[in-house]
Amino acid sequence: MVNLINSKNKFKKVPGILFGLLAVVCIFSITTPYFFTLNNFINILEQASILVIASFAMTLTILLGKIDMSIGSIMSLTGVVTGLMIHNGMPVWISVFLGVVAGALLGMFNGYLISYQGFDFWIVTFSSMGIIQSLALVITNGATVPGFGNDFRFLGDGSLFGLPVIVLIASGITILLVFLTLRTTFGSNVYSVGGSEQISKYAGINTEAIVFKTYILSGILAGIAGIVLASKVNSASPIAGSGYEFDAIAATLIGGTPFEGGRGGIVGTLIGALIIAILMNGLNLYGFTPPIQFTLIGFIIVLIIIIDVLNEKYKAKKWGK
Amino acid sequence: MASNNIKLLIKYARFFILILLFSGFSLLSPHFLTFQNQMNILAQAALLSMVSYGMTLAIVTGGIDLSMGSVLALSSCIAASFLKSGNIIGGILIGLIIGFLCGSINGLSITKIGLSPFIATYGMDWVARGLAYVYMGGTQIYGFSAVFRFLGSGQFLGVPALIYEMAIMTIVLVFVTYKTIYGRNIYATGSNKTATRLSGVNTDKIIISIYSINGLLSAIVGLLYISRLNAAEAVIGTDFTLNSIAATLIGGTPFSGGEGGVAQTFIGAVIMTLLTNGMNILGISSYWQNAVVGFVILFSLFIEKTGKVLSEKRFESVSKTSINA
Amino acid sequence: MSIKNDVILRLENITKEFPGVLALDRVSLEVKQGEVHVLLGENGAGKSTLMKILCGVYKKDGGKIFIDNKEVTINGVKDAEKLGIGIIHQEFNLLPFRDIAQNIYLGKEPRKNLKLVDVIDRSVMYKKCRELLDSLEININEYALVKDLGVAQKQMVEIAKALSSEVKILIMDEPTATLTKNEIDKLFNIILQLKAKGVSIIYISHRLEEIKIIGDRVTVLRDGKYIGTVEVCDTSTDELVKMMVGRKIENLYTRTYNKIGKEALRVEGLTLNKRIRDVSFKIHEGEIVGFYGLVGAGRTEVAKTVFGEYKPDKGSIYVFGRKLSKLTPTEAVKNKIGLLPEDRKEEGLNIKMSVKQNIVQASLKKVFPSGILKEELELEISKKYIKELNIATPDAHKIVKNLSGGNQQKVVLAKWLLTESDIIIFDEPTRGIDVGAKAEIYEIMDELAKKGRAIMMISSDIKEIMGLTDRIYVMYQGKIVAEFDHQNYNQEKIISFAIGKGEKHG
Amino acid sequence: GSKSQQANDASKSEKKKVVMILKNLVNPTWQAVKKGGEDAAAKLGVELTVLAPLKADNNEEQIRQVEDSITKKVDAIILVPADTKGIIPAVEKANAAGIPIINVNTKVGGGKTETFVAVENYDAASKVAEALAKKMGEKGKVIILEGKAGAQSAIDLKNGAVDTFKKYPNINVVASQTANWNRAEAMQVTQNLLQAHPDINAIFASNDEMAMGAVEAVNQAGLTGKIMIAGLDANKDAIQAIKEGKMTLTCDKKSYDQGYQGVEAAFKILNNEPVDERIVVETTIVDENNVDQYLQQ
Ligand SMILES: Nc1ncnc2c1ncn2[C@@H]1O[C@H](COP(=O)(O)OP(=O)(O)OP(=O)(O)O)[C@@H](O)[C@H]1O
Ligand SMILES: Nc1ncnc2c1ncn2[C@@H]1O[C@H](COP(=O)(O)OP(=O)(O)OP(=O)(O)O)[C@@H](O)[C@H]1O
Ligand SMILES: [Mg+2]
Ligand SMILES: [Mg+2]
Repeated sequence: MVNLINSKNKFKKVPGILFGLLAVVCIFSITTPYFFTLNNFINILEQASILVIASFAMTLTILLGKIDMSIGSIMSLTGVVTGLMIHNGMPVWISVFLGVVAGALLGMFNGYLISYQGFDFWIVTFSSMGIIQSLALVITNGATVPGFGNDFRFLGDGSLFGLPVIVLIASGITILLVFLTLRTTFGSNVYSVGGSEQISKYAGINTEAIVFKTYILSGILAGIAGIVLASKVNSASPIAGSGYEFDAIAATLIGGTPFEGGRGGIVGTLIGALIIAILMNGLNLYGFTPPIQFTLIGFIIVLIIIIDVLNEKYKAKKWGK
Repeated sequence: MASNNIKLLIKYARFFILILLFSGFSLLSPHFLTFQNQMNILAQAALLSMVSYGMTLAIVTGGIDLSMGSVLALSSCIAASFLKSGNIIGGILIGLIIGFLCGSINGLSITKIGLSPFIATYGMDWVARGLAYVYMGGTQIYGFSAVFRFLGSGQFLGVPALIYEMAIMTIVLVFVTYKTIYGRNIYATGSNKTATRLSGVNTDKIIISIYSINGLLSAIVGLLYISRLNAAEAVIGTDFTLNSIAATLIGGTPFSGGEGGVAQTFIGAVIMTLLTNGMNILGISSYWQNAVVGFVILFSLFIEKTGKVLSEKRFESVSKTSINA
Repeated sequence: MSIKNDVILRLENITKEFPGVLALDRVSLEVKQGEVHVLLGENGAGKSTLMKILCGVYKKDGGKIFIDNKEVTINGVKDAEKLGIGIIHQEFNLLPFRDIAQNIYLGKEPRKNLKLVDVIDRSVMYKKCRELLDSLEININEYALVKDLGVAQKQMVEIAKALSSEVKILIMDEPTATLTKNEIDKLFNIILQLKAKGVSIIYISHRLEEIKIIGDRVTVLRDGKYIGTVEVCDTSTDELVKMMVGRKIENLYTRTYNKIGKEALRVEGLTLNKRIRDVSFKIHEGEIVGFYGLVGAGRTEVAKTVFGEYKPDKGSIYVFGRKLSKLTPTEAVKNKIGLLPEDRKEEGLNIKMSVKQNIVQASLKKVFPSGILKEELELEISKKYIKELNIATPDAHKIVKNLSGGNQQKVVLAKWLLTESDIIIFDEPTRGIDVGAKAEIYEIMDELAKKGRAIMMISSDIKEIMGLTDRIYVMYQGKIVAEFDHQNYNQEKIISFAIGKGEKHG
Repeated sequence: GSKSQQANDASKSEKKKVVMILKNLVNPTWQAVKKGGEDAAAKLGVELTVLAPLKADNNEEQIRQVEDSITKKVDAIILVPADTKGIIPAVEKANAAGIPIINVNTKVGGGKTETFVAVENYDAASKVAEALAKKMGEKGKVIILEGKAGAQSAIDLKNGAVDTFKKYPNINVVASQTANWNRAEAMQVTQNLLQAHPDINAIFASNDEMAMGAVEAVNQAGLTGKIMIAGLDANKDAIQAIKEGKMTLTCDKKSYDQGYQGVEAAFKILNNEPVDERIVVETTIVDENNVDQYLQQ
């Protein structure tokens, strides 16, 4: 029986998947000589950063009990938009800003149709995924936007205080989002709407506005991810972001935010994204070819989740549910 | 009368879009409305629609199956090596068994372990694809016997074999889902699993069987696919997953489960194929194709919503008069 | 208890229409300051709808609302809150994965004074929450997640939620449906305190005996129409019932005690990881056996374990002397056991599906002879039950979601009647159901017993369980602590066993 | 402990560690490059690891693999970039780490590379288009099947073909659509295009996979022999199809040689032997004249 009288049940908020992360780290540390080094950890963080930001975009919408399938396309489009503007002589910071605005607008498009028109979120974001992808291809005529100057590259490739800027950006966003989701009314409302839209409505929360704003935020985050990606690879391909939506969903689910929404959160997703990045890093260090990597990643993801699910079941059983 | 029309409009919104597209393309291009081209469209829709039926079944039960494309690849690659050695029956059987097994594993990990369908099938997607790569080692198997090739590229009475196969599959699945106990239980499970289980239905069995059927469908489509193309390799079928989700959504089966169905998905698959065909014929840049599909989906949402609003208005005024009377 | 005579709230000619239903037809209502105004009516009479209009959840189609004699417009929940209207909804409105404080202050969290974003002042929130819970004598940790609470605890949290802001008018839509005696007493105390402070309370309940205890005046609705308002002290229960259902209900509890047949169900030593311990009992043909206990005593667990939904750690179940080897709901249904679960919407119904589809769900073989659907048969069978059970629905194709609670319960009942089960388990069959429908359900249960069916009835309503059963098992903390025969029913004794105070016997 | 372990590894194995990063491993071309590389490595005593992005042709993943290889302190990297421009940051990192880069197949657009084992897609496509144009008698209507929209090699191949056809005033490119490198899609697109343009003379496919899709479509339309079909890669089934007269020509990009020469160049560089800045691998057009020679291989 849960002690309902005087448990502060705070420790329960540590996502169980943390153990999955530790397990993966341990295994790779023991079996590959190059894994457990400071350099490699920085390397992993750097590699995870973009996925982390993209996954946050996904997590917010999943917390709402919805989804955003258009994240990858938004990444491609914002990267391309920013890149084209830089090449057309716009100052870098304005281009970056406008790229983020583009992300926000696309998020707004999704959010408007879902919240104010009441359309199904799967269908809307799935459609916009195709539409936005097409836009990116059309405005570049399919070609990659070539390299940039050093000021733009600083975002994705520079370093500050000995740390990659990209890691600092991802960390900053993480802290902001943790604060936003756990300490502000907006964040609380996101969880509530995810828990039940009707209950939230009955509590006087403007659920439409919350959904709308969350999709804008998701668009902004996807936009940032796309821009940072363009900076990191020093070019903007119109298909750069495709496929990220599935990795982002995987990171979110591994991190313990279920599709039903209303629970889980940013920290779990951070861990989920790190697990994915570490897996890819470790398997590269082993030198496995893609066929083997494919098989192993599938197995490991499922294994981690199975352990997590069984652990939950065990806990539930212990408490007599 | 008018209210009936509007109700019909909502119910068949997707169908009207199909007709709209059909008439549009017919007007825009003289090459569209030929017997040959219509046969083309249906034959092209065949494989997509069959995979989409599986996706639809998973979605109706409240799940999703992201592994269909990869299971298709794995089963048909392994089958191909048998087919190549001349053992047609054996090859087909092996392919079906592998598909079925992959699907059953999905179903078991969803029901018995309690994984979310997304994760279970996402994992299977990686694994099956990986195994297909490992098995093929980057090679291709090509050149099958004429008998086997008939399945995917033959013609009978001037109509491609694929169209017959699609017709049979559609009829069987429509019948099973709308007319049998099993079908009823699929919908019940999707609409409320607990209540259905508490009505004495073994919902785990329903879900396992659905994913197993999906595996089987993937394998069938895989076999037809390699028969049609006369070659098998590990990459095949990657687009099927997203396209089948698109066909299901265009058809109007919602992700919430318990609603929609195979017949709607048939319309969805035909709309998708028609779009590509029409755009190819009109020479519209391939860059636009995704956008057009997206806009068509959104457009159908608007039609549906407008229809609903209109019909509710009518409904209300009708009920008002009846209450006052 | 002084009731001031100022009218604080006046509703005039409120009208509300849903597609196909005129839920409220020019309903008027006057509530005085500091009174407990009971709203009475059958299921679907429009009580909840009227209250939802008052608290801003629904928009009215016509009519006016006056507060303190000034006309007000209520366009949303926030408007109602500003006017001092609070509500405890009929259904739980708690988010399972958020903690108590977060639920209580949902949408009105204390904020820190920051310009840029609204930051929740957590320390204030949890402190205020603790104080609120203490003032209501609710002994739960403010950090506990709602999903870990029992039904009664949830209801108390709902009450705290309604009282967390200053209210002048408090609406309680069936607050006692899930409470037991103790908590009901606690609730009534709270109501008295509020009254003393001049708060007006609109109280909805299907438990007529409560009206006498707590109510001042009663307004009755029927079919969305206003019937009348009366003083509680001048009106007998029979008169109220007549106003409600438009006829007199002669005898609420119909029960013809039959000759008891052979043993239908025997349960031996059932144990389920700490929730139920060593439970053994028997039910015979033609017998209605009651299970009484506090909420959380484990009655539902017993029912669901017998039905195969939970896997027991120990114990065996015998149906007509035959031991069940496999315990799953499918097996249970095969062995002709039926279960009306306590949570209709989550466990009893496919609310997205139609009335007819729900009715036939547990006996699909009947409408799918040789596995293929016969639509005429399905329609015919469901029409028969709609008529027999008096289910208020325009037709058999209607989606169950849009039926009222009582009618939904009848659909579940129809489902199990159709299976012709030998053993039927009723878990809280009349929770939230009006007297008229209750009487009908009792009649059906009696009918079933007459036909020799064995019935297990779980109820928290001591009157109904005593009025209807042959025997009662009392449960306390997962164990059967006493057994009574209907000849020696004694309300006090039964309750004292249920709260763990009964002397050791039985 | 990892430092000393590394030292041990180094002293134990004299073998040089070389990593080869390909665009993907799902296409026979890259499998052949891999095979060539492995054979060379076996012969020269080089420890070769072959990596490729899991998402085929994913540029960012390739960058990660370069980064991971730097972490692993390999001695040389053989790189086939998925994106000419997008790979530059990784090349620069390798430069900074002092790891030599041997560029193969697709040109790296910046940074320092030791050598380029060159088979430019653009050039190969031009060569195929040229040969096709000759066979068409320098006149007629052509359809182009492109690779995946937005992918570097798709763009290069398409441009190579388009620019070449432009040189012939009587050759008309009537349609150009993507079929995503994919046989099934190529078949479908070809079927559709044949409806609008039943009078075409030739199809240029950016790889043999798509060419084979076109072969199937043309075959089903009963137009085999009436429409010329050209592809690239010299896959086995394409060669078979040329032999059977279903396909007109393809281009042997000597994938095996690319891999082999890449490793050979790496070996030389690591032993401080000189290598040319550009190692040209001659491509060959395969058509009915030399197909038998290929069939024997
Ligand atoms: N959202 C809705 N959509 C359609 N019909 C509705 C809706 N809410 C209520 N109704 C209908 O309005 C009528 C009044 O319902 P209401 O819930 O107000 O009854 P009630 O008196 O509270 O009944 P109960 O005692 O069962 O709670 C019923 O016929 C019900 O089916
Ligand atoms: N140990 C526990 N941990 C969490 N929740 C509990 C625990 N014990 C009881 N509960 C809660 O109490 C509620 C009632 O329990 P149960 O269903 O066993 O009681 P019951 O005797 O059937 O009462 P009723 O049928 O009147 O609800 C359940 O919803 C459950 O969530
Ligand atoms: Mg009500
Ligand atoms: Mg209970």
